[in-house]
Amino acid sequence: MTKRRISTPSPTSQADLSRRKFLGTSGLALGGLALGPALLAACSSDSSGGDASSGDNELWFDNWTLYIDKPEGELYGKGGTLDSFQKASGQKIKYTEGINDNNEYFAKIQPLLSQDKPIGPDIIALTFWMAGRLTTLGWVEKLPLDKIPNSANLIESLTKPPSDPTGEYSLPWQAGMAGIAYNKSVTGRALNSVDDLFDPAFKGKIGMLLEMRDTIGLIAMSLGIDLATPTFEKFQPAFDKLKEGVDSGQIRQFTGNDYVDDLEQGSFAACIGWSGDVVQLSASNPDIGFSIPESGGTLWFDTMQIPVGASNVEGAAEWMNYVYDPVNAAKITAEVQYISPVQGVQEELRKMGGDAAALADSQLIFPDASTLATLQSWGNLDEEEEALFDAEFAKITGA
Amino acid sequence: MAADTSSDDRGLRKGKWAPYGLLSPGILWLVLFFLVPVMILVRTALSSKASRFANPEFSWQFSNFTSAFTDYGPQFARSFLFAGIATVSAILIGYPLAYWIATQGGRWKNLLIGLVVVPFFTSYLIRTIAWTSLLKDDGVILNVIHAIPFVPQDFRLLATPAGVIGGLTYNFLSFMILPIYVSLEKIDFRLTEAAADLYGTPWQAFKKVVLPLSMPGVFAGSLLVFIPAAGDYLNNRYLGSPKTSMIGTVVQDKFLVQFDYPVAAALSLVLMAIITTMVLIYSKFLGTEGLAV
Amino acid sequence: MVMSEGVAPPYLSRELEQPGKTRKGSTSSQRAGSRWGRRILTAFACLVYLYLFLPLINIIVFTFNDPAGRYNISWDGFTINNWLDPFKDQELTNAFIRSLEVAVLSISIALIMGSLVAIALARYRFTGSRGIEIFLVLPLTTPEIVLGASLYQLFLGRKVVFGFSTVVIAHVMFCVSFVALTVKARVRGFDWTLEDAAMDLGASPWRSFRKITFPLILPGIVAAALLSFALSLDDYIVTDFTKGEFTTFPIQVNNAFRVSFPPQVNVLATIVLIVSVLLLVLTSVRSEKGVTR
Amino acid sequence: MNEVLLGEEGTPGHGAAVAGTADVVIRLENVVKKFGEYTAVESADFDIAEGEFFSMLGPSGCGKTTTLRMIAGFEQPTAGRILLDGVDVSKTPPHKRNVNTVFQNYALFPHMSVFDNVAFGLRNAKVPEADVTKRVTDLLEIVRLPEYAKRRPNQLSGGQQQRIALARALVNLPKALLLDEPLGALDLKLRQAMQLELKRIQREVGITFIFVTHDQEEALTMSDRIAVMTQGRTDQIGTPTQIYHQPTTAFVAGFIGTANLLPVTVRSHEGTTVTVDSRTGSQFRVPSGGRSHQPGSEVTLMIRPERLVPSFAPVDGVAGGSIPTTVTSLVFQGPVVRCEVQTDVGSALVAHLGPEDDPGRLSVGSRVDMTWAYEGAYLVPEAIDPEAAGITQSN
Repeated sequence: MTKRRISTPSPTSQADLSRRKFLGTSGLALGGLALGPALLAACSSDSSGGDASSGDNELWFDNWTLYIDKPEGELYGKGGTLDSFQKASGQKIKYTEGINDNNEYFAKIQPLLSQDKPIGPDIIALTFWMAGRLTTLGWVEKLPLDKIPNSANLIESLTKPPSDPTGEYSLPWQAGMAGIAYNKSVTGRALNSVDDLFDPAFKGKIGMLLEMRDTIGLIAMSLGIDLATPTFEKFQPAFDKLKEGVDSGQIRQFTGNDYVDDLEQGSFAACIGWSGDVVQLSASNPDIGFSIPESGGTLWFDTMQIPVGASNVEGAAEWMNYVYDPVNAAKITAEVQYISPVQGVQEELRKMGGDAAALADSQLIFPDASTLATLQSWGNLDEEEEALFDAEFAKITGA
Repeated sequence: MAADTSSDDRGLRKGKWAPYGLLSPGILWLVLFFLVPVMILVRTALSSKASRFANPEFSWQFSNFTSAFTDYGPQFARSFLFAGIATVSAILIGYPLAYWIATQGGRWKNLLIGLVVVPFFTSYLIRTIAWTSLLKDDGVILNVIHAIPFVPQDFRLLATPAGVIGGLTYNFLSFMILPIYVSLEKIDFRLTEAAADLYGTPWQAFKKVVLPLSMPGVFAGSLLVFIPAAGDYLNNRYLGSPKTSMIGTVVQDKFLVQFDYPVAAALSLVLMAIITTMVLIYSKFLGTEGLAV
Repeated sequence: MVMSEGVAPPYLSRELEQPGKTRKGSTSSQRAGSRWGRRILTAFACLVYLYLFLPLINIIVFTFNDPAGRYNISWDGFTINNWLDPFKDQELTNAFIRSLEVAVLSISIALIMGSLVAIALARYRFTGSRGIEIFLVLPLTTPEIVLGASLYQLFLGRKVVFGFSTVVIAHVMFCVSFVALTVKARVRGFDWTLEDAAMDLGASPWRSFRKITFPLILPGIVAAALLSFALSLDDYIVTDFTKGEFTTFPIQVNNAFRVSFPPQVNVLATIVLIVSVLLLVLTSVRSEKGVTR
Repeated sequence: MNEVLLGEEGTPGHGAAVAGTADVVIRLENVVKKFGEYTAVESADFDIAEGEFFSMLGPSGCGKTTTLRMIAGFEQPTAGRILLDGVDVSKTPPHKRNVNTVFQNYALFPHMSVFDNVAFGLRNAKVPEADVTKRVTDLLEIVRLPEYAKRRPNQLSGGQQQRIALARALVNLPKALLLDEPLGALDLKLRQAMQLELKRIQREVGITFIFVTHDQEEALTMSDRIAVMTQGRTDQIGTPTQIYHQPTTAFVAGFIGTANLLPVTVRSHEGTTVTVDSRTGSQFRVPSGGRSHQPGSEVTLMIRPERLVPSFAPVDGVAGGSIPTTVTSLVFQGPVVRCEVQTDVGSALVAHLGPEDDPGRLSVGSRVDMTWAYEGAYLVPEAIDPEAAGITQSN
């Protein structure tokens, strides 16, 4: 389904607990002066209260929204992966959808992790490059790989990516591609090159993603720049091209997932988009098309990591092992329609039959070797370089 | 004289401790959660960071301020330009309405002015998103505009400065109408009748009497529109484009995405300093009263 | 932004200052100049109201939309299902309730502290009152982004977890100033000898506050409460910086917009709108009664 | 002018007055009030009798309002005692004192009807509602506004509001009613009407009125006794007649009406007659006013303008004295002609000449001797600065 999602703490999330507690203890004691410190006291006790909630051997997984199978819309509903996991393992799980942007999530957890305080969740699912950043900063635990035998089922290229060369700190959750999405009723033709996005005919009707690695990555590849060993100097032409596109008014807006709407409305003639979104959109609107540009698309993946101070590493390992079983993985794929990191899912989907079986033949979920050959993943950016990339990108996007 | 003052001035008290006692909870709160944070912001703005994720170290790093100007001049300029245009538009739209309510409202005055506040009770964000729906390229409004001859086919409002300024004007219009209305309400309109005798035309009477008397309301409204408009980033997010981004966008991004706290703090402080200067000049001439709408 | 009765803060004071003078207003029709001038003005005022209400109409219309995709922005067909299940989106509903909780708690605190500050300023003369008044204005004239950013810096790296408490602290902070100034404007003209008179007539200080002072400054407090309620409910920017994992309604709507924009957003917004319009009509009818002599 | 004379002679100080003939309601014993360094009331020391209409008169800042506020309880004396019916109430808060105040701006509660305003005090005292209705209605009758019970104060005229304020205070049957410049906000005509109205109401209810004003005419019209105050001091307490004809200080002489004041030195005192020397060397014979005057002491000769007549006109009674002057101005004022003259040492005097004084014979610049009858002059037992000699008048 979609990749960048809404932050939606469930009723039992940390913030919520603290609120109840605060309301309970100080009630409506509006004593004025006493209140500031009282509120602050309530805040500071939040930090200990937060992990207490997961202390009773509960496993807490914080993920993006719409990123797991939810039978009948119920997160813990019967037959869903969360439900079946709880039944199979006896391990209670708390699943929240608290991630809606890598950087924002980082901003949220950074103050705590930099002070060696637990952030609450036992598993978080940030995108590979952010996972790499956390790994470099030493803010994630080493994974107990010996307790995750099913990791052997993973697609090899995703187990030891440049962001985690030893493969000890992160394991993939789902993967996807960024390419060109277009509305044929506006463009009048199928687009299959990055240069099409800079076609003056579409001036003011082009969208780009706020996700820097996808936008800059696609443009860089079209300029023949290799993503495996990125340096700011090497990528300067890509930034220049993007900047030119903005300055000339060619590029209308940078968006998150909301490009979907702009594309359907015709506000965007074409844009950079994510495979999963477009699969869905084209199902209801045949004018919407998606292509991996000739020069190549980006391959990204989100990972599971255990932040430092997590209280339930055992349970986390158990969960990972569970979802790397192709049978379970296939159920998730059938729902979220992204690329599964687990080998054998295609076969399992076929076994499931119906709509799920149809997905097994989708190039966007199971790209063939020739498609895969055109995809590239970003290599690691060191801290300094990344700051340069972010700052330059922010300048172009207007921030 | 002092002996009798207790009965003058509508019974104003000379307090020794009582006023400070009444003030202390509120003021203390503001000191703790407004003044102290701003001080911390000043400190951060003068700090440097060893690396991206290191904590800022205080080091009299004035370069943060210079880079705030050199790197983000356009955004500053745009913020003040857009906010300025929005303020003027709000005066042009809001004044006649306030005047109409004050002079023609009769017994419905309270209801009419209340209606001005009603949009304010729907979330600002949702109103802005509603504008994206109204203004979209194939939406109702644009279709009407495109039906007008000589309007270029690629004319649009979303993702243009006009869209952003329109959103700013709309969102803060109530802040303009209310103080103007308040100042117009204070005017004894018999004055205009007297003035009509002296100056002849109603327009002259308006210009010479009503307008000057309502200027405090216009000034207060201008501040109340200009200040939030200059620091806004939501209108740009929904109605603008990279080419219309304002300083608020930069500050938000620097804080929450790039972690460049020192420069972000410097940017905020520059914005605050400019606006505070405006406010102090304002309050020197017109007092703080008009700002409490 | 003062709702309903006596929008103008000086209203109250004027009535108290000039006993015996009836409120002007009967000859309003003679004031606006020529008949055509009045007609044009009225037409313009109607247009401004249309402008103010256009997005609201859009919001209401789209509560009946049956969107094909995830975004309730284009018209896809009529349905009343959204009204039958306004709380369908659990997260949105929870965020809405959280917003109400934040607003109620923050304004309760802010009303008490702010009113005390207002009474201190309006009732006593003391050294430093001028400084306090300017200090009170600063949080209102500081761009929200600076308020948010500075609180972010205050809480960051301290023993504080961003969430409900920090959001309430922030909301109280910007509401206190607002309440203080709004109430002060209403209390400014208050004749404190009324309290003397009450005590002189045998009322204890508490009874004279309850029977005389409080009823007379209540409209100011109510106005301040309603408006700061709206401010708190609507706040995005300051909340954005202090929320942590906590989400309020506007935050939830903004986050949701990245992946979907369900019609329930419009339904909830419309409910708030209806309630506030009802409140407005009720209070203005009540004050209309009170004003008739 | 009021006929009620309570004492032979007004002198400041205790017992000035009521002298046991009536019950004392309020007694101020050496009351002092200081605001920081500033002394608002130096020493107020007097009794007020039951049923009396007592005025405190003085220019603004003289301490009269502060004294009133101390009696009401809004201020506490820095020193001294205030006794109400013989009980020390100096530290009693206002809501526990049985005195009521009519405020300068009336201080009617704008959110209550006239009826509720008047009933406020009774309800505070938990008077049964039936009695409340009766007493409020009665009082509204007395102030002649029974049909206004349901109105709001701001629907009334200034004079009506004033009467409601009066009713609101009187309905509680206070030991004393304190009135703080209650007529100040009214225009002249209304003020004069209200003066009579106040007197009527006071006679009707028989409650002690303590009235603060800066208007000497108002005080003279209404009061049984007047305390003239200046700069925190009480200069004189007495009946209007005493205050007018026998002022004890130059200030009182000048503040009440218009006076011609001349510095003189006592030469001798025999019987009831004092002989004084003027600065010009003339000698005048003046009644002693019941005081004894030491030869050689510096005192002030006061002659009211209506007592000065030109020498060509007939003088009533025994001649008291005569001064050669030059006419500097003549102004026709209807009943009298205001004639200003200058003595040879430069002091300006004023005479109010009636038709019998034949003012037509005078013109500006003409020389005339101004004369007065023996009983037309009065000795103020206080020296004045020769510079300040001449006409003094309060307003």
